[in-house]
Amino acid sequence: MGFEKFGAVNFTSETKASDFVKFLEEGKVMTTKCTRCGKVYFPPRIDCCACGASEIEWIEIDEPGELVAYSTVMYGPTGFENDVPYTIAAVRFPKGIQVFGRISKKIPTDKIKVGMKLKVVPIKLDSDRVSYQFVQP
Amino acid sequence: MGFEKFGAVNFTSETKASDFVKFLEEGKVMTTKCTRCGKVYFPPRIDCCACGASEIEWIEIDEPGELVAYSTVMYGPTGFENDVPYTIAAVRFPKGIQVFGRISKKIPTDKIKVGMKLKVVPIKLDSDRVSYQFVQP
Amino acid sequence: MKTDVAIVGVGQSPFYRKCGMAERELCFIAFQEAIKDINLRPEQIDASIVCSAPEYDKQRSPAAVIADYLGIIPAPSFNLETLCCSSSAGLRQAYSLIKSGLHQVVAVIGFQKMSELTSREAAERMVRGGDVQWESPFGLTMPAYFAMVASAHMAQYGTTPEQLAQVRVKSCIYGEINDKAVYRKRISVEDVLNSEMVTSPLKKFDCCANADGAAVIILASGEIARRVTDKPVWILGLGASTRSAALAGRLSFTNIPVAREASQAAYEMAGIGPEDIDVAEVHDCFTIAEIVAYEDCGFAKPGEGTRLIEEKQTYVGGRIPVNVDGGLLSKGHPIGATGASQIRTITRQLRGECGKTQVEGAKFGLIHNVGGPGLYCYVTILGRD
Amino acid sequence: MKTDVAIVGVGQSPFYRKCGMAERELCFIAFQEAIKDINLRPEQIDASIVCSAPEYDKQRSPAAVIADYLGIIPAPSFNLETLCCSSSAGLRQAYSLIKSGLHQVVAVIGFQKMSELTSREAAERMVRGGDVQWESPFGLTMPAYFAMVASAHMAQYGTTPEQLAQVRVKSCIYGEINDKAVYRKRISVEDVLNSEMVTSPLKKFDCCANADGAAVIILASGEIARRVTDKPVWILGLGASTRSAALAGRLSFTNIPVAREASQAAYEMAGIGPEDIDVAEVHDCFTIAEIVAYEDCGFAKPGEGTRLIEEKQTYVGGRIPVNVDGGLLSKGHPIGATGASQIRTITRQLRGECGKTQVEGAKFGLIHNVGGPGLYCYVTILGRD
Ligand SMILES: [Zn+2]
Ligand SMILES: [Zn+2]
Repeated sequence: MGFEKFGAVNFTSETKASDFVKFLEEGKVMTTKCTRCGKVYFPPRIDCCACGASEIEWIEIDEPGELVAYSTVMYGPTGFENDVPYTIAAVRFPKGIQVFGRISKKIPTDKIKVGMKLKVVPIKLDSDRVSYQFVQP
Repeated sequence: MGFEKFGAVNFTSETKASDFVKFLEEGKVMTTKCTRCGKVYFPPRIDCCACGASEIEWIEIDEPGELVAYSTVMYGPTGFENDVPYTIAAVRFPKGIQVFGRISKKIPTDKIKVGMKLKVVPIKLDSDRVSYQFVQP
Repeated sequence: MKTDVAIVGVGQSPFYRKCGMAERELCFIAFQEAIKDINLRPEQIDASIVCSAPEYDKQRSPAAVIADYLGIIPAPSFNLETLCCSSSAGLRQAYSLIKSGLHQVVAVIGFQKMSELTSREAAERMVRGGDVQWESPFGLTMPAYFAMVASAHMAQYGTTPEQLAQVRVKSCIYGEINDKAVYRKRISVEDVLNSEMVTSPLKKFDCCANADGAAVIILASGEIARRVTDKPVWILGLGASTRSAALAGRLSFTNIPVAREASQAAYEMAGIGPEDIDVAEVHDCFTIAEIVAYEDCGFAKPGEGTRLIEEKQTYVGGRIPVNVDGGLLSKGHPIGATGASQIRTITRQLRGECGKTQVEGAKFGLIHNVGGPGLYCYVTILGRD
Repeated sequence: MKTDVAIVGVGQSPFYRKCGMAERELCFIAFQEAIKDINLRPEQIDASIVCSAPEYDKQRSPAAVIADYLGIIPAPSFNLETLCCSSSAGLRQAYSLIKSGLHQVVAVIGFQKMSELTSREAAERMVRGGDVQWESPFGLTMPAYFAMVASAHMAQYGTTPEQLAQVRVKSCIYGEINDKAVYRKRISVEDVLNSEMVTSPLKKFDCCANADGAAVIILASGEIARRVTDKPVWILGLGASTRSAALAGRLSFTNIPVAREASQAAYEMAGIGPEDIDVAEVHDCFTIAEIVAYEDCGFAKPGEGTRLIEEKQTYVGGRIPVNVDGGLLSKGHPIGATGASQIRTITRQLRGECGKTQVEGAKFGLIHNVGGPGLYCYVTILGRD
C-alpha cells in the first residue's frame, strides 16, 4: 500500500518497494542496495536477484547525472491527454543507476540536449500524489 | 454490424454471421449449412473448416431437441447481477446441432430435467435487443 | 528412464487471498525456493516461460518484467496462456525446448494475482474465457459450466450432492496441514450441503476460491540434471488436447473430453497405464471436476468415480491418492500458478519429501490440469529413477 | 540443409484499418491461403500456436476459439505472447515442438484486431507494455520509446530527420504494389518532414499504423515437408533475447540490445553471417527502428545504417534488400500477425514468388522482429535447397 500515490496516473498499488513513495514525500529520491552483495538497483526492489537475499538499504540519488535519451510527447495516451507536451528521458547517474522519468517543463525544449547534466528531485502533483522529475543541477 | 444487438450483454459486434440476428428479429432461429460439403454448424459460421469453402445457406432450427445439461445460476457476473436466477442449458437437436442458451423463466426450476424436450425460439429483450431461449414444445 | 528431460527444482509461494505485493515479488518467492536446493545459478537458466492468464493484472507482457526481476535475462522468454492449465502447457513447451536442443535449462514460472479485481469483476473475466460471441451474452460463469457437467453426471449415473461433498471433506483434511494453502479448516459433508447454492447443483463449498500465488518449475537436460541434483524427476508423458470454447461443440457433458484425450496421449507416451500411477494431482476447481477426473484419467470407469471417494481410495493409504496436498479446493486457484503447484507436489512426492502426506514408495505420478470449462487439458506423467 | 524443420505453407489476410469481421474469421482467410497450395489436410496439423497480444479484444483465451474455427482441434494449442514479435516467438516454439519429436506439423497463427479500440485506448494499452510500476505513470507511449532511440542515435552519429524520411519513402514505393498493405501511396521526403510531430523527433509518417490482420505459417518435419511441397523453406537459425521492460535497465539507446543479441544467436545457429543474407524483413515500426535494425543485424556497422538507405542499398537490386513488401510502415502493424507476415514474405522470396519485388536468386533470408520497446527480439534465418 502507499504506492498508488506514485505518478500522475497509477496502474499498480502494491509493492514491497512502496517506501519509495514515502521517501518522495519526505523530499528524497531513494533507491535500494543489497546489504548482502552490494548490488545497487533502480528501480528500487526489495529482492536481490544477484544473490537471492531480500535485505536492502535505501540510498539517495543525490549526485547529478547525464541525459542519455529523450523525447517530447505531443500526443498523450489515455489519462495524459491534457498533460502534453511533456518530455520523457533516461538519465544515467553514478553507481550504474539509470532513471527513467520526465524533464521539468521549466527547461525549454530547445535547451534539452543529450549529454546535459541533470539531477532528479521529488515533485508534488495534484491531490497528494507524488513523483520525481529531472531538473538542472 | 448488427451483431451488437445479440444478448443481454454483448462483447463483440462484428461477424460475418450477423444475419443470425436479423433472422432472430424476423422470428426465426437459424444456423448455417455449407453448400459445398453439406456440413451443418451451430453456432452459425460463414466459413466451412471441413472443406474450406465460404458459401453457406441458412437453415432453421425448428424441430424439438433434448436437454443435455443445465444449471440455475444464483450469482451473476458483471452485467447480469440483477438477472439471477436464470437457467443455462445445452440442448441437442437433430442434424448434430447442439445449442447453448437459457431456459425460459416460465418453466419452473423443479420441472427442469435432463432428457426433457425443448425447442428454441427467438425473444425480444429490452431496448431492441434480441436473443433466443428454450421453451416447452 | 527413456527420457532425457528432468525436473530439477520446484518452488511455490504461499497462496494468498490477498498477497499485498507486486506480481514480480510473488514470483521471486517461488523462484528462490525452486533454485535453493540445487547446484545452479540463475544465469545458467537459458530460457524461461511465464505462464498466466492476462487481464487479471495491469501489466501487459509480464514475461520481460518477471524474467528481469528474477535475474534470468537476456535468455529468451515469452508468456504462455491456456487459462487454468497455463503452467502445465508451459512444462510441455519447456520439455520441447530442451529435447529439441535449443536450450538446456528452462524455468517455467506460473503466477496470478487475482486480488486486484473484485470477485464479480473476476467472474466477468471468467465468463469471457468461454466464447464471447456465442456464450458470454447469456451470463455464463465458470462454476455454471462445471455445474452443467454435474447435472449431466447426476442424471446419467445417479451421482449425489453428498458424494460431491465428500471430495471437499478430503480436500480439507489435507489442506489443513498444507501451510501454503489458503483454506486450512476441516469441514463436514453437512457443512458443504448447508452452504449457499452458487449455481445448481454446486454450492459454495463445492467451489475453489480465487487466490494470489506463484509456482516455479526448473527443468534441465538429463546430463545437467544428474549434475545439479541427486533426485531428478523425469518427464515421461505429456498429453494435451484442445476443444471448442463453445459448449455447442461439446461431445459429452458427463466427462471432460479434452481430459480423456490428454490422459490417453500421456499414457501412450509414457508407456504405462492408470494402474501404474502411485499418486496424482487432478484439477478439482469444483468437487464434480475431481470425480470426473478420476474417470477421465482412467482411475475409475465412467460413472464409477464416486465409488473411489466413497471408499476413500483417493486418500493417502488408498489405491490411488489424489490431491493429498489439499488440491485447488483448499490451496486456492491462482490461474497461472495452479499447474506448476500441482507439478511441484508430485515432484516432491516422487522425491519422498511430503512428510505426513507422503505416499510410500511412489514411483510414478500424474498431473491432470484443465483450462477453462474444458477448452484445454494437459496431462503430465512423472517418474523417478 | 542441416535442419529438419521446414516451412511448408504461408498465408496472410489483407491488413485492414477496420476489418469488420470477427477475429476467427480473419484467421480463416490467412489459414486458407497457407494450406491451399500444399498437399495437407487441416486434420494433419497436430498442434497449433496462436500468437497475439491480449487486451486488444474481448475474447480471453483465443487459442481454443480460433483452433476450433480453423478445424484443427483436438490437437494441442496455446496462446503465446511477446507483444509485437509474438508470431516469431511462435515459430521458434513450433520448431522445437517438431524437432523434439512431440509433433510433426504445426500451425503458427498470428492475429490482431486492433480496430475495436480507439487510437488513444490503443495507446493506453501500449503504454502498459512497458513497466506498469515504474514507467507507465509517466505517460510513456510506444512511439516515445523509439523516439528516445532516435534522439540518442542523432546525438551520437549525426543521423538526420531526412535520413529517417528516406526509410519511409522506400517503404511506400513497395507498399504501393503490395495488395495486402493498408497504406498504398507513394510519399516524398518532404511529405514526411512536413507531417505532424508525434513525439520528437518522430513525425506522423515516421510511424506505422495500427491494423487488423492475420498471418499463418505451417511448419513440418523434413520428411513430411518433402512430401507436401516442392519448395520447402528450411529453418536455419533462431535467435532470441529478452531484456528488462524498464528503460532504467537499458544498456544502450543507440541500438536495441535484444536485437543485437538475437541476431548473433541466429547467425551462430545457422552458421552464416550477415554478408550471406540475400533479403531481409526488419521490424520498422518506426523509421528509426529500420536504421537501427540494419546495424543490429550486422548489415551496417553501428552508426552507419543511414548510409545504407542513402545509397539505396536496401532497395531491390541493392546489396541487401530490406522490407521490399512495404514493411510495417506500409503494411500496417497488427501486433500478433506482424512476425508471421514478415516470415511469409521471406518464404515467398526464397520460393521465387515475389514478382516485381523478387530478389533474384535469393537463397538466405532473415526476419528481425522486436517486441515492445526492445523487451524481446526474435531473429529467424531461413534458407532454400
Ligand atoms: Zn544481493
Ligand atoms: Zn464445407
